[in-house]
Amino acid sequence: MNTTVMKDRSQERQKRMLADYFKRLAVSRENGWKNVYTFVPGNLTELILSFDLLPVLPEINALQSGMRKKSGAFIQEAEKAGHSEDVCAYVKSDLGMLRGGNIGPTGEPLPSPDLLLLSYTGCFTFMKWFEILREETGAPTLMLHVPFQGEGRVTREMRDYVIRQLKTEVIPALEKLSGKAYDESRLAEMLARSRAMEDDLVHVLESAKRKPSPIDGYFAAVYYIGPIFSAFRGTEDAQHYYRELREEVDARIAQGIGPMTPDGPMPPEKFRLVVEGPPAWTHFNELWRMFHAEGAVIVASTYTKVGGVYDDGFRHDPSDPLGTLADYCLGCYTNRSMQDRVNMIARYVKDYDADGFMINSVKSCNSFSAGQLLILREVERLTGRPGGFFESDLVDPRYFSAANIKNRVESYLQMLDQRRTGGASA
Amino acid sequence: MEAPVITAPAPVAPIVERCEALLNDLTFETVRQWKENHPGKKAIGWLPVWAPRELILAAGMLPVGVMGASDRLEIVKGDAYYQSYICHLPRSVLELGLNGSLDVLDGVLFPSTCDVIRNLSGMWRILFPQKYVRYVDVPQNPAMSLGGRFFAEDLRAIAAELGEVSGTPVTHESLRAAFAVCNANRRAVHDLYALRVAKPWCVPSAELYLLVRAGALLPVEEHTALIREYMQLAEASAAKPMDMARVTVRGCFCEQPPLDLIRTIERSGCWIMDDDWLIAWRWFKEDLPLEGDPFENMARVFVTDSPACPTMHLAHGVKGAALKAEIKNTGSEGVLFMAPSFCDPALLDQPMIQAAIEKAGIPWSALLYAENTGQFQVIREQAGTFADALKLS
Amino acid sequence: MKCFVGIDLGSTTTKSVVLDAEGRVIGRGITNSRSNYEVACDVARREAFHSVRFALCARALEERQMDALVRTALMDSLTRGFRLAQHRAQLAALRECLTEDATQVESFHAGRDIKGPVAEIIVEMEALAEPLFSAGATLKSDFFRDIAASQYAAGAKKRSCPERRPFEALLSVFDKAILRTENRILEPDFATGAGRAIEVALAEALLSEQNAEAIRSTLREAFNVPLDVIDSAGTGYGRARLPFEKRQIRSEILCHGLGAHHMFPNTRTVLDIGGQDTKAIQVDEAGLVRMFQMNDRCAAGCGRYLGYIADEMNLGLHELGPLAQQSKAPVKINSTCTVFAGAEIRDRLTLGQKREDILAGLHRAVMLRAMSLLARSGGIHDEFTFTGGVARNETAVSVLRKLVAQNYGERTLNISTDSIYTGALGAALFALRDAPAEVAA
Amino acid sequence: MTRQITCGIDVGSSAVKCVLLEDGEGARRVLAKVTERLRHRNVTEVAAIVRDRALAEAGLSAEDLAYVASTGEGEQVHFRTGHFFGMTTHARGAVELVPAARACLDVGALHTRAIVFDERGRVLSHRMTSQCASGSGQFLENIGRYLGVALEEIGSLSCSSSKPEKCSSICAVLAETDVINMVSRGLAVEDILCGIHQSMAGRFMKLLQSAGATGTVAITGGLASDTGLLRALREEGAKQGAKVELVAHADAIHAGALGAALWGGHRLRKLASMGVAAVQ
Ligand SMILES: Nc1ncnc2c1ncn2[C@@H]1O[C@H](COP(=O)(O)OP(=O)(O)O)[C@@H](O)[C@H]1O
Ligand SMILES: Nc1ncnc2c1ncn2[C@@H]1O[C@H](COP(=O)(O)OP(=O)(O)O)[C@@H](O)[C@H]1O
Ligand code: SF4
Ligand code: SF4
Ligand code: SF4
Repeated sequence: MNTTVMKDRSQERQKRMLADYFKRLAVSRENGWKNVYTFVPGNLTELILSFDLLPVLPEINALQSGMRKKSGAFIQEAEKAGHSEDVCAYVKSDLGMLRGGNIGPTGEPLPSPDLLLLSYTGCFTFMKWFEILREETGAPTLMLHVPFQGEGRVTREMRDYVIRQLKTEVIPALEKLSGKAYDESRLAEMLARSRAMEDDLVHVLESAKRKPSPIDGYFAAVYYIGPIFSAFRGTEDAQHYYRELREEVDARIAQGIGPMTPDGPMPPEKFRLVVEGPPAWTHFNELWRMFHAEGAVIVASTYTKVGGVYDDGFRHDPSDPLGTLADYCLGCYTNRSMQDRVNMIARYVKDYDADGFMINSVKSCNSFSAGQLLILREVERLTGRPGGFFESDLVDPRYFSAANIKNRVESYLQMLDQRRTGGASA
Repeated sequence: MEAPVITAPAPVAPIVERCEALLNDLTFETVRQWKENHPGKKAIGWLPVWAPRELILAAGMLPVGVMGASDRLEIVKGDAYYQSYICHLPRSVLELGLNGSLDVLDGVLFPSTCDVIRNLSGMWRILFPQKYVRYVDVPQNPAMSLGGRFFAEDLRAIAAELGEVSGTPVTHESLRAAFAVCNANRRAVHDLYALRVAKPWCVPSAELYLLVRAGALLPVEEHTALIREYMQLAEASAAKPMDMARVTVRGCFCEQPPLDLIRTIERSGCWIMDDDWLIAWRWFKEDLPLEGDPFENMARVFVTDSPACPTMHLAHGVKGAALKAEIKNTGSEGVLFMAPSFCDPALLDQPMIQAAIEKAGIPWSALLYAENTGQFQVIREQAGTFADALKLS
Repeated sequence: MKCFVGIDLGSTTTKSVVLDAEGRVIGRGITNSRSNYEVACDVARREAFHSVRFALCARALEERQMDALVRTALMDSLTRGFRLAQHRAQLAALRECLTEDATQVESFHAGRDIKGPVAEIIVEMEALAEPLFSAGATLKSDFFRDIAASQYAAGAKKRSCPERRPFEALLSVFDKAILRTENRILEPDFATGAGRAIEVALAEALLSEQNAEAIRSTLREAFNVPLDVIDSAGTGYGRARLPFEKRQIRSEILCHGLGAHHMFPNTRTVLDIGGQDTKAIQVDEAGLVRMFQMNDRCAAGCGRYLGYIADEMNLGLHELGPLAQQSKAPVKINSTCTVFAGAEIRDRLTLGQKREDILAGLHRAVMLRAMSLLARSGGIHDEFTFTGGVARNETAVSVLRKLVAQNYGERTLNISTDSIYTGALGAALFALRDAPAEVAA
Repeated sequence: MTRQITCGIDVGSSAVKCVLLEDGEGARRVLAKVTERLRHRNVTEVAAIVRDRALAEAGLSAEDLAYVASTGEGEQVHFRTGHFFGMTTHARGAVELVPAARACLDVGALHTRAIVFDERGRVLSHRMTSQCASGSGQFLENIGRYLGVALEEIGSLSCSSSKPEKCSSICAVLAETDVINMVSRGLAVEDILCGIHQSMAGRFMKLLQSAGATGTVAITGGLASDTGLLRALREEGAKQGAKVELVAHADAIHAGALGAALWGGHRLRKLASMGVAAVQ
């Protein structure tokens, strides 16, 4: 842990972007800036920004609280207020933070919501979450119902439904809140920038197809997706960030070096894995270490697609702003059918030539977790590569049992090792 | 204080026994027999909370409620697909599917109830590729021009698909006829609950539960007739009024409480005046209109007349107000929240509703269960204490 | 003689297996796990070496072409004699600790009489030692801890009276003392113990003077064969704390897979139920793991569950299975939460349910969970091997057999009396296979 | 009415408690209180033992009892007159022992309950720990046995700890293994115990607060005499800024039995006023 970690330019930029953003939020009340709370999957960041409104993403705050080891206390606070131990800890962490004065992850105050834009995409808990925030703060909720791809595809009716909601409810509400008229050309301009950064992001994520991989497609990639999945998609800052990131990764490829970890450069690549499921934020580095210490690099992950699946070709399309936003919302990872999720993981295992895949099943998230054991079986069947399974939670530290997880990860990697070398020495 | 054991009044006993046998029909033998007696006809299952069984009926098929397997089924294969922190319902439903009991169904509708059932629909497609599977997304945007319109279109699409499955296309006429049948059924269930409120000692909770639950397997008209028959007998029963605490139960709209749990609560001194188990049989208060475009009608009634169920996103304050109104209507003294473990919709809603009724000075208590809970001491203790407190105050 | 040692430091028991250079199992040892891992590991290993020496004795006698009946009887009394000596040494240590702790507890409970009854109980326990190891006697448990605990508790119950000699206080003396006794390395020197055992055995065998002398020297010789440990490997829950290098530490999954393959080469599916872990493992024709699943964080339905039950019913682990076998109408039990097990049993007993029926239901519940895990790991393929401590329980085995037939049809089910050693065997095989060339040479 | 003697028997999952109460006209008086731990013994038998011991202590015979009120798992008390639910009796007992209390925390062998009540001991609201049995008396007892520490010593040992070791496992079974692991890492017994107390205290304070307890809170049940838990609870309360004052009465373990005896008396008077005699 004491190794000095060299900070890349992109990393510095992301830090600054985040610091600026939280600072802006902290002083938004004084300046009369209005905000819109919304969720990562199906977020309408460009649309919100085009009205000069500030997007706030409670999921990001919760995960930050987790990484900063504050979520445990927040969750306790929410449970004291009557919330069950059984339910999603993101909600409880956020509620606990709110009850403790809504001091954000950086220690600066967050403004209470002016509008709760309930982009109901791929998770039922979203509805409850904003109902709870509505109860606590009195802010109105605005429902954007994104139908689930139950049949594995997006129908005309689904798309029209979302567009109609954007036109007749979301845009008027944002106009009213901001006092500004909807400006489609401005939105299109931002969407064009989104498109550019999406290209760069896909380039970066797909660099992991190389051997050795220059990046970690899960632990490191969750940093890479930060700007584009949150309040920055469509901004110039974010566009620069992705350009820089792309250059840095290209440079790493040119030098033939592997991923950087919090403990320094990664040991030589020994295992290539795909991971399904969100990380355990409270023990993020500890979990990462269980992998990188054994030479296991994650070449692809589904979690890095929660805020948008771009590697199957989707890009925001400036020529059809509302249509493209609808497609974006409908196409998020959690809004996809079980079969789609299976296919995606199987495709990753093959395309990235992974030795296997592991599922981190988080207790909080029914949207992700219910059915993962079938995914495990199906992906194994489709790829012939073995899957591994362990359990933790996103932000509830009580559910991270290090010894237990380590045992499973180690056993899994030893199994891969044995399968590779076993034939020879047995 | 312990309450005396409630014994079933004799005249209804055969009906109750029949219903209990239906509850325990875990191989769906009832459906198999129905199909034998109706050659060429098909059966379509549906999961909680609510699904448009009218459409199934209109396509000339038998709607079958798949409400889980209570505490009677040993779960082996179902557990293989679920982590310990997921509720119990999908395990037993999968077990029924994987052990062949549900083979008798020609398709299943998975309504948009929660992420677990939603994902189960995808699992079903993978595990049973030959069967018709449909995810029924219900409108969360209640504006008729938005959610309503989307829903009407989707209902039309589902009707067309069901028509294909059965070979009998759904027409406006057949759908209206189905509306009429289901309207009568809903009215019977509403009346049964009204009788329960008026004379709780004549309609023990467990019997009421069994009677409504019988609707999962019986043809709708037969179910309606059964309820009517029971009510006649029960009203005439000689059961004596008893002084017990009157409570409203909330939280069991999806995974069902075991029958013994319902009995335990009554035995520990609570009359259950209202509940939300099997809520689908009382989903609408008003009748579905028999004139006009039936799809539009169904969508409209859905967005305007659905109960304040935790699976729905509703306007600010609606859920608390609705519960307070129910409490008043049924003469309840308190609320017993009874949610399945790990049920996100029920458990996340609970604190908000609790706050609302607390503000109104209505006492409440809360407990957790699973459909296979076999141990009731703790529940008895909690329900009993609650009953004591209500009676002593 | 060259030896390779595998140690499986489990959450309940610590096992050790010794292999010779040809990969044959020549010794096994087991003890209960305890807070001092080094001691547990040490005891298990010593036990394994004792069994090696007894095996060597048996082999030597065999070579002498001794009458089989006489030989068996001789070996039997030899082992019993040795066990008795061991037991007595442990009792002596326990006596010391008990006496000290009784004094302390008595001073804590002013005015109570603790030392008196404790002293009486020790005497009683010492008197019970001999019959425990007499010919034909069966032990309630393999572990001194369990035997001593149940004898002590019986003695304490007899002597307790609420005012003067509270039952609780008497028991707490034992709880303290056994802990200290157990974590002490107690090795009465093997030669003395064995030497005495040889004399007793020879006397019991009624051999002629000259015959006896010959056998005596054969046995002594066998006992003195030098045993060189070439390499060791460790596995099990506590493996990270074993005094081994990283290369010598193996995951339980691999060890159980390899161990099961070694015992039953056609094994394709392995189920291991240990103290707080259940594992379902799929292996290929070379014993390599293809896939595995472990129970989730909840320890419900694992071996410890049965341990708690045995405790609650005041039975030995050995007795659970046979009692459950007598059931005609098993009750249905849904919850396998270990912690609530006791309360549930009491509840059911008061409802008038029979002990054997409850036990049968509990066993079924445990095996149902295992079946789910097996299904999760990809089902049961032929042949199917059941390992771990719970495989010693015949009811668990017969329930499993039924469930397998119900769900998968005909499958060969392999169970060995040594299945609790599977993990340790796998580890020993790794030690044999992977010993660096320079050590093995 | 002359002397009215009622008997309360609290059948817990680890111990049976009995209180004899003289509760006629004039002052109430506890005549005897007895606890007997079950430790593998038959409940019905132990219930009879505690009653007989209590009777002997008070110099009475079974015929002198006007009402035998059971609570807890009282079905097993065959000689009961009536039964009251556990929280009903704990609340009543708590307010009797600590008149200022409007809430109590009942920490028993398997469950912990936070109960809020009025000045007459009638339950207003309550919370219980979930089905998972971690952090209960039984757990502490098992750990104690592993560590070779008697129940009575746990409290003082824990209080002597200066650097408690956190114990995070939720499951009591896994926690036990964690504890063994800690010992093998050479951690001191008092630090382990204190860590366990702290994690229990965190859960319990949460329970109390979500039940809405404020002001004086009585600790009842077996663990009330555990000074280590008490210290941890107070520290946790201070840390969380909870407005509660925790009081552990010396007779706290008998709160349930006492409450049962009191409710029994109440019921007896009510029956008498209705002209009915309590039948056994
Ligand atoms: N002789 C026996 N008869 C029945 N069950 C036994 C016996 N010995 C051990 N067991 C069971 O095996 C379990 C321990 O299994 P083991 O494989 O040693 O676990 P671990 O490796 O976790 O220590 C015990 O909890 C007990 O249930
Ligand atoms: N002196 C003590 N110090 C610490 N714990 C104690 C003490 N006496 C009893 N206990 C604990 O109290 C528990 C029993 O409490 P009790 O309220 O009688 O529970 P229950 O009613 O469930 O049997 C036991 O599990 C034991 O651990
Ligand atoms: S359930 Fe999952 S997707 Fe939904 S809010 Fe919680 S963590 Fe996010
Ligand atoms: S019980 Fe709750 S969580 Fe489970 S399927 Fe039903 S609604 Fe979903
Ligand atoms: S206490 Fe019981 S239910 Fe909870 S995790 Fe442990 S074994 Fe499982």
